[in-house]
Amino acid sequence: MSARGPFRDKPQDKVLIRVEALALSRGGRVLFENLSFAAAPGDYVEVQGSNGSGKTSLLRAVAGLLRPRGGVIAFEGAEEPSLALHYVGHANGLKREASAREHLRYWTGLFGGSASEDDVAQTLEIGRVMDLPVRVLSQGQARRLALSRLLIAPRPVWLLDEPVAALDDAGKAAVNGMIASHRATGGLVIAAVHEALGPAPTKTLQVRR
Amino acid sequence: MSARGPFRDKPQDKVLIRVEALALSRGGRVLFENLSFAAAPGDYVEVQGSNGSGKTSLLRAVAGLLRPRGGVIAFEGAEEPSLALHYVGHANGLKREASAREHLRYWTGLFGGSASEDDVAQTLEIGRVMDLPVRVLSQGQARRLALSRLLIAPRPVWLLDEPVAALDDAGKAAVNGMIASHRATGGLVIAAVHEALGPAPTKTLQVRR
Amino acid sequence: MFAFLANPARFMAFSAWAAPVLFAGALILFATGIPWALFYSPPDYQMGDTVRIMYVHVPAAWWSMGAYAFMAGASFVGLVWRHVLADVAARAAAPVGAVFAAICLVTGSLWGAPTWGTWWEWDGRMTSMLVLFITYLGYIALWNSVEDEERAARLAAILCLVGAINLPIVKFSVDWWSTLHQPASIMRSGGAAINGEMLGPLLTLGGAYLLLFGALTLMNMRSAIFRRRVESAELRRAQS
Amino acid sequence: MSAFAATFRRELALMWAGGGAIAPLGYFFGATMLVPLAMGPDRALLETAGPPLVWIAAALSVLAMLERLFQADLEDGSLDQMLLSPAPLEVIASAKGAALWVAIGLPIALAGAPVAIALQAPVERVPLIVASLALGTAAFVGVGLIGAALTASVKRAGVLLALIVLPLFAPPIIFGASVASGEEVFAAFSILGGCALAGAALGPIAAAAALRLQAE
Amino acid sequence: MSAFAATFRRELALMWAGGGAIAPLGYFFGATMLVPLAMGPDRALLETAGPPLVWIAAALSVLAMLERLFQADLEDGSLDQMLLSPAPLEVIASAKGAALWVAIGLPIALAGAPVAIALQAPVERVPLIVASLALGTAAFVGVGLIGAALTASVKRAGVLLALIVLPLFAPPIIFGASVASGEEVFAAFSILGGCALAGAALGPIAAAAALRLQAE
Ligand code: HEM
Ligand SMILES: Nc1ncnc2c1ncn2[C@@H]1O[C@H](COP(=O)(O)OP(=O)(O)OP(=O)(O)O)[C@@H](O)[C@H]1O
Ligand SMILES: Nc1ncnc2c1ncn2[C@@H]1O[C@H](COP(=O)(O)OP(=O)(O)OP(=O)(O)O)[C@@H](O)[C@H]1O
Ligand SMILES: [Mg+2]
Ligand SMILES: [Mg+2]
Repeated sequence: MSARGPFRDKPQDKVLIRVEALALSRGGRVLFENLSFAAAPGDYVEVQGSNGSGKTSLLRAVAGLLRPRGGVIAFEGAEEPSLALHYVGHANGLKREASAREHLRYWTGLFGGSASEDDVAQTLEIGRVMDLPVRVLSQGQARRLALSRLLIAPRPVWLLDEPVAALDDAGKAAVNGMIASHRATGGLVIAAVHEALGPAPTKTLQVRR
Repeated sequence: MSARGPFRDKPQDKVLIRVEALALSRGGRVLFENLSFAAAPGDYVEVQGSNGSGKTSLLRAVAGLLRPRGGVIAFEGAEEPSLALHYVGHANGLKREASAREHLRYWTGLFGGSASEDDVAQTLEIGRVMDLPVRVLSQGQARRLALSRLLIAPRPVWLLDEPVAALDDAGKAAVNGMIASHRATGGLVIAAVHEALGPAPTKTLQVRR
Repeated sequence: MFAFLANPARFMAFSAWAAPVLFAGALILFATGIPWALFYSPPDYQMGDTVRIMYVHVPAAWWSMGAYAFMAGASFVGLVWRHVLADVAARAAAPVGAVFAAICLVTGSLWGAPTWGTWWEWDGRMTSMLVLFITYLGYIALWNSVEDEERAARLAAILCLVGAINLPIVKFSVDWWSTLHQPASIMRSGGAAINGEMLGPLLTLGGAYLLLFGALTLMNMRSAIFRRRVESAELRRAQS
Repeated sequence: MSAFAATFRRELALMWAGGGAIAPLGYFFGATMLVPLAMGPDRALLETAGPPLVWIAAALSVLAMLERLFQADLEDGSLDQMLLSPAPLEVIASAKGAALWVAIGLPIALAGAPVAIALQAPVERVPLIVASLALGTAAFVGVGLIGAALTASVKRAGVLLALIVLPLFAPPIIFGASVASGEEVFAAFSILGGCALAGAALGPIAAAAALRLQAE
Repeated sequence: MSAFAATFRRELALMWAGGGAIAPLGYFFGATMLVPLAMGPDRALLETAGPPLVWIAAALSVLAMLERLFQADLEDGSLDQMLLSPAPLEVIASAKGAALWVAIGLPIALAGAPVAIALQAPVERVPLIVASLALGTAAFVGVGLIGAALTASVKRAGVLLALIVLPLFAPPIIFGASVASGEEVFAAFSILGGCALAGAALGPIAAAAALRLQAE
C-alpha cells in the first residue's frame, strides 16, 4: 500500500470524541450503563467484549445510527458534523449486481470524495476484480471493497467493526497500514475486534454485560 | 460444551474423501488445476490461501454445490451419499425474521436430526437468544446459530468455511471442542481458514493461483 | 442425422454449405411464390384482394409454431443428453420464431382491420398467439440474463418445455372457442378445404418460410459457435 | 418432523411474519379496490367487468410474492442447505408451494366472496367463484414455482418473472373468469381443476430441476 | 459528481441491470394483457373498461417495484451509508425516486400508447393518455417513496405497503382514468399535475423522515 494514502489531499479536521455515562439498550434490554471515554486525534481505541456484549451497538451509537438510552456523545472540533466520520460495519453495504468500480464511483458522489479509484483499489489490492459484480467476489474481496470506502473521502473519525474479518494476512497488513497513516495525519480510529489488530491501542474498552 | 455431543446418538458412517486432479474455474477463469488429496476418518484438513484464491470454491465443489471443471471427487464408504456432509459457508443460511429456535426446528426436519434443541444451544451458548429473531442477533450469535446446524443431525463430513469468523474466544473454544469430539467419533473435517483454528491439521492444503 | 451432426466440427463443415443452399432455395421459392400470390391467384369472393395478406400471414403462423416445436425438441435433447449443439440450436431458432410470430400478429392485425373492422380482438387464437410471442420473448430474455452459458442453456430448456403446452392451444384454439378467426382449412383431417388456386402459392410460400427458417437458424448457430471459439481462445490466451 | 412438514411450517411462518393472515389480503383488496375507482361507479359496467377483475387481482397478488421466493434463499445461503438435505428437492419445492398457496391462495379465495359481492356479482354465484379461485390460485402457484426457480439467480428478476409466468397464467384466468361470469361453468371448472393438478404436479418437478442449476 | 447524480445513476443501473429498459415494461404489458383474457373479447366492454384498466396496471407496476426499494438498503447496510452521507437524506431519497420514475414511470407512459390501443381506446386520445400516465406515475412514485420508507424494516412488507400506498394512489387513478376516458380532460389534467407536484415535493421529505427512524 502507498504510504501517502489518497485521503491526504486535504488537511483534515482534528476531532475529539467525548463519551460520558453512555447507556445503551437493545429491545428493552440494557447492554451497558455508564460507559465513559475520550479519544483524541491520533488515538486508536480498541473495543473488546464477547459476542453479543454490545460492541457493534456502541459503534453505531457513536456513529449516530443508534439512539442511546442515556449519556452524552460529543464530537468536538468537527467543523461540519456530517463530514466527521466513516463507519464500516459488519454489513458491507454492497449491492450484489453492481461492480466494485461502480461502488467506488457511487461513494465518491455520496461522500463528496476526490480520491482516485485506482489508487484506492491499489491500496486494498482489489484492482483485478474492479469490474466484477459484487455477487461473484470472494468474502475477503468484498470486505476489502467495503473498507475502500475509508479512502474515498477524508474523514477524521473511523469507526470499524471487525475490519479484518475474512481478510488474509496481506489484507490485514493493508488495513494496519491504512490505520497507521490515518493516525499519522491526526485521524482517530475506534475499532471493535476479537483479536488485537496490530497497532498498540491507545485505549482499550471492555464492553461487558 | 458437553463432551458427549448430541451427534453421538447413532454410530456414524466412516467416510473417506478422495479428490484427484481437481480443476476449478469461476466465470471462465481457472482458479487451480490438478489438486489432489485424500482425507480419512478422524482427519482434520486445513485449507489455506489468500483472498480470492479459491478456498470457498474448493469447499463448495466438495459439497457438490459447484461443478468442477475437471477431476474426481469421491466419497468412499458413504452408505447414503445424501447423508454424507454438512456445509457451513460464509453465508449463514438464516432468515432475518425467524427465531433461532425456529431455525433449529426447521433444520431438524430438513436434515432428519434427532438432537435436542437445548443441548445444541447449550454447546454453542446461544440459549439466551433462542427466541429472538435473527435480525436482532449480534454477528457472533448468528454465526453460532449457523454452526449449530452441525450438531442437529450426524454427518461424517463437515465442510467449514472460516467457521470462527466473528466468534469470541469462548466461541472459538466451543468450535474446537466440537471438531475434536467429531473427529474422535470418526468424523472428518475440512476447514478453510485464514488463521489456524487450534487443532494441529492432519493435512494442510495451500490453494494458490 | 442428429447423431451425424452432433460433432461440432462436422456440423460446421455441413452448415458451411447447407446454410447458403437453404438460403438460395428460400430465395427461389419467394421469387416464384410472391408474384404468384400477388398477381396470378384469384381474389376471395368475400374479402377481395385483402386475401393476399394470407400468403404472408399463414406461413408465418405455421412456422412460428414449427420453430417453437423445433426448439422444444432441441431443448429436450439438450436436457436429457446434455448436447451442446442442441442448446445452441434451440437458442438460434428463437429469434427467428419470434419474428415469425410478430409477423403473424402484425399481418393478422392488418388483415383484421378491413375484414373484421378491428385491429385487435381478444379471441382465443390471437390471444394464444400473443402468448406464444411473449413466451419467445421470455425465453430470449432468460438466455440473455444468465451469464453462465451452460446454466442459461438448461434453464432456458426447462422454460421452453414448459411453454410448449401453449402450442396445442394455439393450434386448436379455433376449434375450442368458435370466435372470429378462421378454423383450420388446410391442415385438418379430411383434406384441404381451400381453393386450389390459392393453395399453390400458399404452399410455395410455406416452403419458402421453412427454408428461410432453416438458413437463418443455421447461420445463427454458426455465429454462436464461432463466438464460443473466439471466447475460449481468448480465455486460453489470457491464462497462458 | 419430515422435511416437507418442516419446510411448510417455516415458510408459512415467514410469509405470515408480516401481519398475520390479514397481510396477503391487503394487496388483493387494494388491487380490487382500485377497479371501481378507475372505472367509476357505473353499476352495469362493474357487473360485467367486476368478477373477471377479481381474477386479475388474484394473479397479480400471487405474482407479487414470487420474485423473492427462491431468490432470497439463494442470497442468504438457505438454498445450499436445501440442496444438501437428504429430502428430494422436489419435496422441498412443493412444500414451499403449498405454504405459498395456504398463505395467499386460500385467503384470496375466501376474500373472493366479499370482493365479488362488492363488485356486483350475483350472490348465488359466489360459492362457485370461491371454489374456482381456490383451484386457480393453486395453478398460479404451481406455474409460479417454475418461474421463480428459473429466475432465482437473475438480477431484478421481477420483470423477467412476469414475462415468463403471466402467459402461463392465461388459461386459469380465462376459464376462471368464465366461471365468474357464469358461462359454461362445468367445462370451465374441469379445465381449471386440470390446470391446478398439472401445476401442482409439474411445478415442483420443473422448479427443482431449475433450482439445482442455480447454486454455484 | 453530486450525491444526487451519483445516487440516481447507481439506482438506475441497478434497476436496469436485468434486461435494459425493456424490462419494466414486461410487468405492465403482462398485467394489461390479463385484462382482456379475463374479461373476454366483448368489444364494447373493453372499450369502456379498458382505458381505466391501463391505470390500474400502471399503479400495480409501480407498486411491484416499491417493496425492496429501501428494504434492501436496510438489510445490506447501504442505508447506514446514506444516513452518514453529508448530502441531505431528502436529496438521496429524491434521487432514488427520480431513478424509479425514469426506470419504470417513463417506459410505462410510453408503453401506454400501444396498450391503450389494444384495449380499444380511440386513437386520437392516445397522446393524452401518454402524458397523463407520465404525470400519474410521478405521483405514484412520490407517494410510493413514503410507503416504501415506512415499511422498510417490516418483514414481508409488500402487503402492508399496498395497504398504505394504494389508498393514496386513488386520486391520480381517478383523474387519470377520467383523462383516459375523455371526460373533463382539462380539469383532470391539472389535478393530475398537482398530484405529481405534491408527490415529487412531499414524497422525499416524508420518506427521509421515515428512513431516519429505520436505522438502529
Ligand atoms: C392478429 C390477429 C391474428 C392472429 C394472431 C392469427 C393467427 C393465426 C394462426 C396462429 C394461424 C395458423 C393456424 C393453423 O395453422 O392452425 C392462422 C391461420 C390463418 N389465419 Fe390468422 N390470425 C390473425 C388474424 C387473421 C385475420 C384477420 C384473418 C382473416 C380474416 C386470418 C385468416 C387466417 C387464415 C385464412 C388462416 C389459415 C387457416 C388454415 O388454413 O389453417 N387471420 N392465423
Ligand atoms: N430487539 C432486541 N431484543 C433483545 N435483544 C436484542 C435486540 N436487539 C439486539 N439485542 C441484543 O443486543 C446485543 C447486541 O449486541 P451487538 O450486536 O452490539 O454485539 P457485539 O458485541 O457486536 O457482538 P458480536 O461480537 O457478536 O458482533 C445482542 O446480545 C443481541 O442479542
Ligand atoms: N463469474 C466470475 N468471474 C470472474 N471471477 C470470478 C467469478 N466468480 C468468482 N470469481 C473469482 O473467483 C475467486 C473465487 O474465490 P473464492 O470465493 O473461492 O475465494 P476464497 O479463497 O474463498 O477467498 P476468501 O478468503 O476471500 O473467502 C475470486 O477471486 C473471485 O473474484
Ligand atoms: Mg458486532
Ligand atoms: Mg471464501
